[in-house]
Amino acid sequence: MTEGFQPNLDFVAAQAAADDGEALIIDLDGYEGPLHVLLALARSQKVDLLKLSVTRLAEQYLAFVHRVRSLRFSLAADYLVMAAWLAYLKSRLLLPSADKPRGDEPPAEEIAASLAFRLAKLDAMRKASDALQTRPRLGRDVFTRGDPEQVRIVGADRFEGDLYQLISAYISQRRQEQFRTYRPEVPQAFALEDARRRLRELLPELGRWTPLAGVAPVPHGDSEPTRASYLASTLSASLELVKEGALDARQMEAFAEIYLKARLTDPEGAPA
Amino acid sequence: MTTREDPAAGLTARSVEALLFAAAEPLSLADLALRLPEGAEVAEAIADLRRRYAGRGVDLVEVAGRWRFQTADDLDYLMVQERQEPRRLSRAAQETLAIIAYHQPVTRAEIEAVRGVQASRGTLDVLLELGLVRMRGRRRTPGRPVTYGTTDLFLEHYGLAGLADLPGLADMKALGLLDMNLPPGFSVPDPSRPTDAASDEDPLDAEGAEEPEFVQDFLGGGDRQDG
Amino acid sequence: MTTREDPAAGLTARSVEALLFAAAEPLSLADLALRLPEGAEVAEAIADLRRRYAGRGVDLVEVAGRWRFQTADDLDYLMVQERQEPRRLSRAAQETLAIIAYHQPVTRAEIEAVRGVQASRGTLDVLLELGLVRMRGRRRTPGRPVTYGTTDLFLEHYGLAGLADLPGLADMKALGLLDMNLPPGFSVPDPSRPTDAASDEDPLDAEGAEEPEFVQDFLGGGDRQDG
Repeated sequence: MTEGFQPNLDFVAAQAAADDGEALIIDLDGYEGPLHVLLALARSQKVDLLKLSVTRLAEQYLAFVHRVRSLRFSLAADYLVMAAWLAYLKSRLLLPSADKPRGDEPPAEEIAASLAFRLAKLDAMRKASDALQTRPRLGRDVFTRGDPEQVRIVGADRFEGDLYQLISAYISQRRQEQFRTYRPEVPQAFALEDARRRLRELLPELGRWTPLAGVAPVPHGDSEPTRASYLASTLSASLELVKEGALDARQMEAFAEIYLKARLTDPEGAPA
Repeated sequence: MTTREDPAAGLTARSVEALLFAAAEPLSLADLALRLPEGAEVAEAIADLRRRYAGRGVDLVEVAGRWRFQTADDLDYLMVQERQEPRRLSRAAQETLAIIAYHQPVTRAEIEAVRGVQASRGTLDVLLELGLVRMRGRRRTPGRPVTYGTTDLFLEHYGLAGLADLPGLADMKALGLLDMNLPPGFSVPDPSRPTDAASDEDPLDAEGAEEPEFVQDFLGGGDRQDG
Repeated sequence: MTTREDPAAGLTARSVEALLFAAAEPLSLADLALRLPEGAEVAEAIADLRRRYAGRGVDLVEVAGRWRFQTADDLDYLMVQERQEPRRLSRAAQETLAIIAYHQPVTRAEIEAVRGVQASRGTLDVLLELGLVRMRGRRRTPGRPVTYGTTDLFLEHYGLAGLADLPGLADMKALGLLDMNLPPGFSVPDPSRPTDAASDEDPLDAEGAEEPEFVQDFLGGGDRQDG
């Protein structure tokens, strides 16, 4: 419908601005867009919004755009489009109605009624918004118990999180993916020093033959050295202690379990 | 105004009173029943308590289908110490919230159609982040646009028992103002969008492809002819 | 026992009631007086409230010279309830869930490839335990890794009619989530569409009990005829 009065015009700048998503929303005397201006103007007619005179509204709007344009050189495209469109609508309303509407265009009166309805709807929503904001609000006007005893009754299967959080989580990861540098996890090793110290502390408990696997620590979390590292370091430490004469080690055959036992003749000279 | 002195009913009312006082969040009738002896008349107890608390410093109110005690709204001036300055919603966000509340489930395009402006960044997502609004699903129309609705938190925040209690809802319905099928013949001309783009168009693809050309009168088209 | 209907005293009692209710800690008479209009009879209001609350589910009690409401002692048994906090999904769990939702069927290695961190065993387990995620099958690749997907409960919780309702790239962009300059060819998979990954998957059922039939089908049929 609008194509009829829209000659070709390059409008790259506005398009770029629209892509940014922000530039086009210009705050004109507190109006967010043409429809908000129209609503403010329509209210001044002081009639039922559904019965307002669109021709008068069009005049008022054109005057408004004219005034604002003289103050502000760059007027947002939406305002100008609306102005052109209203001028066109007004002209059609003023012309004696043709025998039948041109081709695909609905009658001008219908379009005008439609605009009136849109304004009434926006008006209703603005009033509803005001009504909501003036309701007693939790945390501003009304308050729940300041020191609740925390009785909560929540189904065990209930958990928090909504779709918005889900997609936010998704996007933040996909984004990181783009800027990530590969950082292989450095394997953590069980330091030989630590293994020796630990084994020495354990000596009093190694009164009888104990398998190496039972002596080495067991990993509990992901950030710990692996089980293999624990085993290897504990074995090395035990061999050193054997050399020092504090420990006996025994293996029956290749690949069999290794057993450890504290040596009875304690170098400290404890009573045997 | 003598209340029945049925001991069982009295105990139920006392229990409900105690539970609601102690609770950290609103409780439903089912929540309450769960913690009371079988067969307890929870709804009656609530009605009884509402009567007792009417006009007092503390009210028993229904929010999002659940019950909670809250301070009487006319005493708000006393509550300076408790008041937390809630994040102020922009005018655009407030309007968007109202449109979602009254029209849900509603698509982004429909919100924009009512407001006549494209929703800027920070309107819908602020509401989503605050947990007042949620994505509900997709409209079963071509393009399957995501639909939005309000959350229980919205109702709790504004002290509404349910969506039916939205102020002015019945009047608007009667006037047909909540109809999303806007009458044909008028749509806000939007320079960033092809006017013919049906709602099944993916807005991303719609951009850039074919721009509506317009308003020669206002910007003066002659200069460009050379190109 | 009729309470005086002095309006000023009534307002003071209401105010004290509201203040004590909303306060995070017990308040002394001096605290209360400070927050009330000059000359308010705080002590009288307290006495009045004590009478009103006598024998109810909530008591007004004095602790160390300060006043507070607390639930009646004899109703203690109602308060001993396991405190089931809503299960909060950890950030890692939330992220893992999101990847499974969009990339299903997906293997553990693939999840880790997107996240860039090793998925800790706990994370997937939590999601499996909550019933949000299930094992779908095994990828027909060496090692036959288990593939994961989401469950009906997942759809239910997020209010989705089906996987096709997950917000797509256009929706994310509309919400301003994709404002950063993305690399060309960035896409968000649509998990409702069959992909290579899905067709490259054996159902879990193919193992165990079903195994013999599966083998028979595979070896027994037409394959041999060419020999």
